[in-house]
Amino acid sequence: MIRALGYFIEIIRGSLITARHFMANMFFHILKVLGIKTKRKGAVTIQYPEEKKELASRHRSLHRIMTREDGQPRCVVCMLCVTVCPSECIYVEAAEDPDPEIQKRPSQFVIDLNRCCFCGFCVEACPEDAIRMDTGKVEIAQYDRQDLIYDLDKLKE
Amino acid sequence: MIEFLIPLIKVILALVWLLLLTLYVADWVERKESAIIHDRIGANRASIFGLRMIGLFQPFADAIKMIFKEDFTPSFSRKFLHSLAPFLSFFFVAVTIAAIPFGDTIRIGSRIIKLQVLDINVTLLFVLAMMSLGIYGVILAGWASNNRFSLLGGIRGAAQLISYEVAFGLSLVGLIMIYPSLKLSSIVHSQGELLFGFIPKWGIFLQPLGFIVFLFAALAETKRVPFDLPEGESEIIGFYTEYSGLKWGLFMMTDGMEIVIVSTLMTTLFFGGWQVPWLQADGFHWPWGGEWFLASWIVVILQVLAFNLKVFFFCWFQVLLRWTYPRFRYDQLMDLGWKLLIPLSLVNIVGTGIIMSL
Amino acid sequence: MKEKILTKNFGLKNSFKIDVYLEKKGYTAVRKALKEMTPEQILDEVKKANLRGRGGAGFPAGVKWSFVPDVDKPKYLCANADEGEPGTFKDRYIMAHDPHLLIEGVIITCFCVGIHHAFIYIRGEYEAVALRLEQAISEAYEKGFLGKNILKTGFKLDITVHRGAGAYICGEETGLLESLEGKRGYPRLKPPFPASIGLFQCPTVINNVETLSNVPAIILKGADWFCQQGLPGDGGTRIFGVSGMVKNPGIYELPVGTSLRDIIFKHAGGMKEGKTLKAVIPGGMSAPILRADEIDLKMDFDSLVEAKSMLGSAAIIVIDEETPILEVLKAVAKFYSHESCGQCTPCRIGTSWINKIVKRLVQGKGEQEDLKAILRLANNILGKTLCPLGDAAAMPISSIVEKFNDELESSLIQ
Amino acid sequence: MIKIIIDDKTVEAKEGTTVLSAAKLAGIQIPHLCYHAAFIPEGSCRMCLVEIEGFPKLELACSTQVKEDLRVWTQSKKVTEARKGVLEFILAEHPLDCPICDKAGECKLQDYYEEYGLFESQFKELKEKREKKVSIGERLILDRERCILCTRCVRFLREVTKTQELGVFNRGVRSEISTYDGELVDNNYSGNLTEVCPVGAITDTDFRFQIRSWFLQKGDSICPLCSRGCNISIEYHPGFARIPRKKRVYRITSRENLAVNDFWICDLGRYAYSYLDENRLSNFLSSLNGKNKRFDQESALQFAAQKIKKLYDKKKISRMTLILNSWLTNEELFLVRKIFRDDLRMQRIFMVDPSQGEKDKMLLTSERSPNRKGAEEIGFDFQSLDFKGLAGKTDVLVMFGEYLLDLASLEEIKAVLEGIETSILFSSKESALVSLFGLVFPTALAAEKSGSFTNCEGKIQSFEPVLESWGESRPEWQFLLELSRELDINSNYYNQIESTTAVLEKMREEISFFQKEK
Repeated sequence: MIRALGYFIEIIRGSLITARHFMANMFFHILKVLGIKTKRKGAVTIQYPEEKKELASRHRSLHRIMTREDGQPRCVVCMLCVTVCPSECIYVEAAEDPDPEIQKRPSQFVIDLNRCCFCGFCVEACPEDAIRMDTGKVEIAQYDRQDLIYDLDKLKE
Repeated sequence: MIEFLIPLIKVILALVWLLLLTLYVADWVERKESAIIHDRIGANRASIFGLRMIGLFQPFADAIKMIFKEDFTPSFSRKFLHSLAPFLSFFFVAVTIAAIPFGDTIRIGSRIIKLQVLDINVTLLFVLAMMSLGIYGVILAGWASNNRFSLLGGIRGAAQLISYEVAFGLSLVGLIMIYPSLKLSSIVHSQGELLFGFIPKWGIFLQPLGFIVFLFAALAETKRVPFDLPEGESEIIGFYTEYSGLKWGLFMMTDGMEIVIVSTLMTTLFFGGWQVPWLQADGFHWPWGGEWFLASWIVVILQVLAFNLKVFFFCWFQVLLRWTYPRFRYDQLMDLGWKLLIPLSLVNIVGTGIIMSL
Repeated sequence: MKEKILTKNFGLKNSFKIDVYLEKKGYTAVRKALKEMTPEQILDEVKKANLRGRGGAGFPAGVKWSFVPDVDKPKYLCANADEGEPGTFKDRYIMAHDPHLLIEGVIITCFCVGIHHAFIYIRGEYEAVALRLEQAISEAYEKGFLGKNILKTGFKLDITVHRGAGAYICGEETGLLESLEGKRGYPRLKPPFPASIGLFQCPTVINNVETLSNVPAIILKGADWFCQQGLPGDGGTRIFGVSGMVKNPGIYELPVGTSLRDIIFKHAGGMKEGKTLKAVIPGGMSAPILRADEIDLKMDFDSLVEAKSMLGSAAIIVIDEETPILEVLKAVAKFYSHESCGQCTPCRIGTSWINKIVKRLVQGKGEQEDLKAILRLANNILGKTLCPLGDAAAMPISSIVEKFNDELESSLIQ
Repeated sequence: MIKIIIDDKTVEAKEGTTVLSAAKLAGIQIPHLCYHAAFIPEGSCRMCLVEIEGFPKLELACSTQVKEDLRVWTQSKKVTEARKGVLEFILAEHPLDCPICDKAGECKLQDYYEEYGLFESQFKELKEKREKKVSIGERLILDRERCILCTRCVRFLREVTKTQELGVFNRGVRSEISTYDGELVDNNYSGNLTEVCPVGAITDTDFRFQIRSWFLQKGDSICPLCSRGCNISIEYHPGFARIPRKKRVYRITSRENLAVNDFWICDLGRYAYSYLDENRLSNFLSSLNGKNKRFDQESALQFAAQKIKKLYDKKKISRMTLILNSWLTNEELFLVRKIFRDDLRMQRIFMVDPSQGEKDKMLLTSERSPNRKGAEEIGFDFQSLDFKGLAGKTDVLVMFGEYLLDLASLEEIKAVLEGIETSILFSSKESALVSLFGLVFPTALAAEKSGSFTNCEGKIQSFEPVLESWGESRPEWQFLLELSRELDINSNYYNQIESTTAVLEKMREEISFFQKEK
């Protein structure tokens, strides 16, 4: 019984904590609505579409294909990304490059973002630094699955 | 004709009030309050023509979404009972609003209209009875889903509700002894009197222990955290797992509605219902002397406002509790009900009897 | 000074003419061998004479001949006159001044082994010498020393002079065979050794011009006499070709075992005016280099092996103090990189790699690791190549880098 | 037998074998690049150097012959150091372009480097620049930078095909493989050069850049394109979960079998792999309810059996004609014999094979079908088919294969078939015949079924399916067995048979030719 009473006190203390948070935050919200600027804010969250958090430099965002100086993709179609990809979402097809120093270039380079798990293995596997995941684009949702299949032109942008 | 229309209008108004409040409490208050407790902002995106109104449209968005969601009935479930269950629980909670007095009376022309849909002699018993019947919805939902986890959830729910029903009822006995009536309107009227000439004769002051027992029991009746063992959506599987769309929405509405009903009951029984301290039919009569006369329609509005304010406060309070406490373990739940609340309520009855007989 | 064996007719007028040669008792050895001796006797005599191959490896000639199996196939003799080793010019002198000595040796060898067709594979650049040799052979045909019935003994022998196309590797015996067959001059795998499967898949004896030229003297004067000319186990004399910064460069026929210091300072007249000795390459470019303080040694196969060098073709290249050792290294590296045939990996790539490093050293862009790299690469080539060219490249290079490390280090980037 | 000790392991080898092959028999792999079992060892790569007791230097395993009590060490420090050194040399002039090299994954140089290589390059010089795309044949491309001058290609053309189109030019580090002025490698075995090359220097345009070798799966099969029966590996891509591949088979490579094809296959067999994927018939077709409608297997079998049975019951089996071809396996031909000749007592059985092609001096024979010899041994004595004469004599025509087109023109076939009540075709290809026949069964190719072929020398070679069957197609032997069940003749016999091995057992019991090999 006495123990239960002890619990009871703790229970009240608990709800006082939440109530305090509510009251304090509510106070700052009201101040904001009234147009009074305060140092502290009612919420610590970031209001996503309007405010955006800066991505860490190592963040893995949408892929891009790097190009050489002449605008051709750096990719030499070694297919190491295809090999290492755990979700089997990359499809590459080779074509002969007129430059004998390069030999191969991709005639098709397709990433199926429906399947991609953004593990970044392809970036690590690439010997030519041709694929990177540093575009900072994270809003890639589409209404149509087809729109998530990125080909070379889309990836080069 | 008009005798028929007035109750109809009262029913409609009461229902609209209940539904709107439920919608807002169950959705908007719940979301916003939890967000503010969490140092967040909460749902604020639903908009009409770009007008956001701090998320006030969110309940409607949710409701519309709920209506258009796929209504999935599992195969091998008992289709009829499966559909019946949410309606049962919804109905028995919704119907209790009929017994709640929103205010005293208003006079329109020569007609005196009570601000209460159903003013019978045993409104309190009616409320208790209807709330007890809500169990059927839970059990039926669990059983008709043909899912053993749902069934277990339903059984847990039934056991919990029945256990707390006892404490719930017993906690009110002291109150009935003090305000010797089962009529809610007269209980409220009695609370308009003053104790020692200045304290409003509210239930909370006369029955503090009864109130505490009632509070816990009522919270348990609403099946919400920390008493949400029937559902336990975050971990354990509960009685409406197999529900979706509008039917699931009805269960959610029932939950929300129970908050409102419990709040109205608390207000009515322990916090003077529509009574405003020191406000009488002709105006304020301050205990330190002096009077402030008001027109009767202003008094009625004040009373209705006071009632709403109290109800809203208790809704807020319940949501606060829900976002504060973790869930009970089932044995703790049962211990609390049977070993603490029921003995306490009995003590309360005996104590009340002793004090009254003095 | 003992009797000269090889160079005795040098200096005579028209010494290359058969008449002069006959006048000096030429072809008596052939007469003796063909008419009085059996092939076995000749073989014994040559074996006893301890005639070691003069081409560089020093393999006893008699033993080599005895390896030729008695099979039902034509046998061939190849006289290796592809004298490509830088610093070596002894065979040219023999063929230019006394071609009949070689022809006589060839005839006796062929008679001993039972060969009816001999080839003289002569270096492509020796055009005039080749013409003179061909002329001498046609003279020998005229006089009946060659042809179908030599000295009416019924022995039949033809000699063909084959001019190479200038590849150093064709001086390697199997490379020479391939070249002679009309193929790329790629050395062959050994075993099988040419003695059993050689030219056109037939048993073949391959001897250096100088080796063969020693044979008539052995037959004529006997193995014991020949042995006395040199050292025990390494008989006869050798022609030392001295080049570089000496007063009298040229060839000197001296007994095997003459001291290197004597050759340079006594016979070749010492260093040129105002020059001091820095280093000596004692046996053609493929021999490891000797420092000036290491020249007190006998010039024979075994002594030089002891001194971690080799006698090779006994071509002595004398280098003076004013010649930067880097230039020597550059010449060696460039030569072997240029002359590697490209067949086996270590030699093909190793020599060119070393050459690339040395080029960098010459440009003054060398680093400390480069010297270590040269040693490491040379060591990787050594003993792992198909033919001796790899070793021939690796040994002098690593000896230069080891022995003149200080001087080379001073040319590095500090 | 000679006993030698390799790495403390006693190995018995025949006289004349080399240390390398003796070690291979004992399961000890000695790395080698220029050595190939088919050629005289050249010893130029120096990878196979081993330590032999009594020899001061390291000796070549590929050319040293075994001698009694030879002690060989293949893993001593001296040996591995030498391998490292040699690999360092090779890699010094070899481009490190494994990621774009078609040989990567099956490159011996790559494998050895993984095992023995020095992983820190000390090569600070510039690599020699050479041409990277030299066409040395109709399909062959030479990358001179990748070439390690093992001269296997040169020796292949010198010793095997004896055409000698390639040679080594220049010397030293400037050595390079080339064809003689203006000529190209032009023989029917040029494709073997890509296999012979231990690195990615010689590639063929057919496989070049198509796929990386590690995606491919290999399956053993027999080449059905001529009666030699060369052993081949079919290399195919099983496909990714979502991305459909354009083709299944990427290349066909040869498989060592010294009794049949040594190490080689001809270019016809190598480059004709697309027949496995192109123009394939995938459905049962019937003209019963309209023009070439899809049909199901069960109805097709029932329909065929019913028509044959009707003739048989009416004792009019002589009005049925059967046309076979020798692309059928021994087992299938045997089943045909059992069902149609022994049980149904049919006489009118003919053979229509693809028309003969050119043969060459090595492997390719003039017959363009794999099993003519087997058909003869099974006991068919084939009459020549007077196809135009079939009209009027035949009510039911059952035909296997699509080679009728070599025999008669389409109009003629059409005219004859119109006069025949029921015409049934078993075909794997979508040929012009398909629309003329009343009922068409899609059948499997040799790479998709199990069975055996008897090659022109009378050697029986069994094989297992490599690829999954195409569409609804199935092997003929399964159709034949099910047809026998539908016909309900001699069912005791056929019920014992479940697989091709069971058929082979039966064949061994009944035909002496098949007994000799076990």
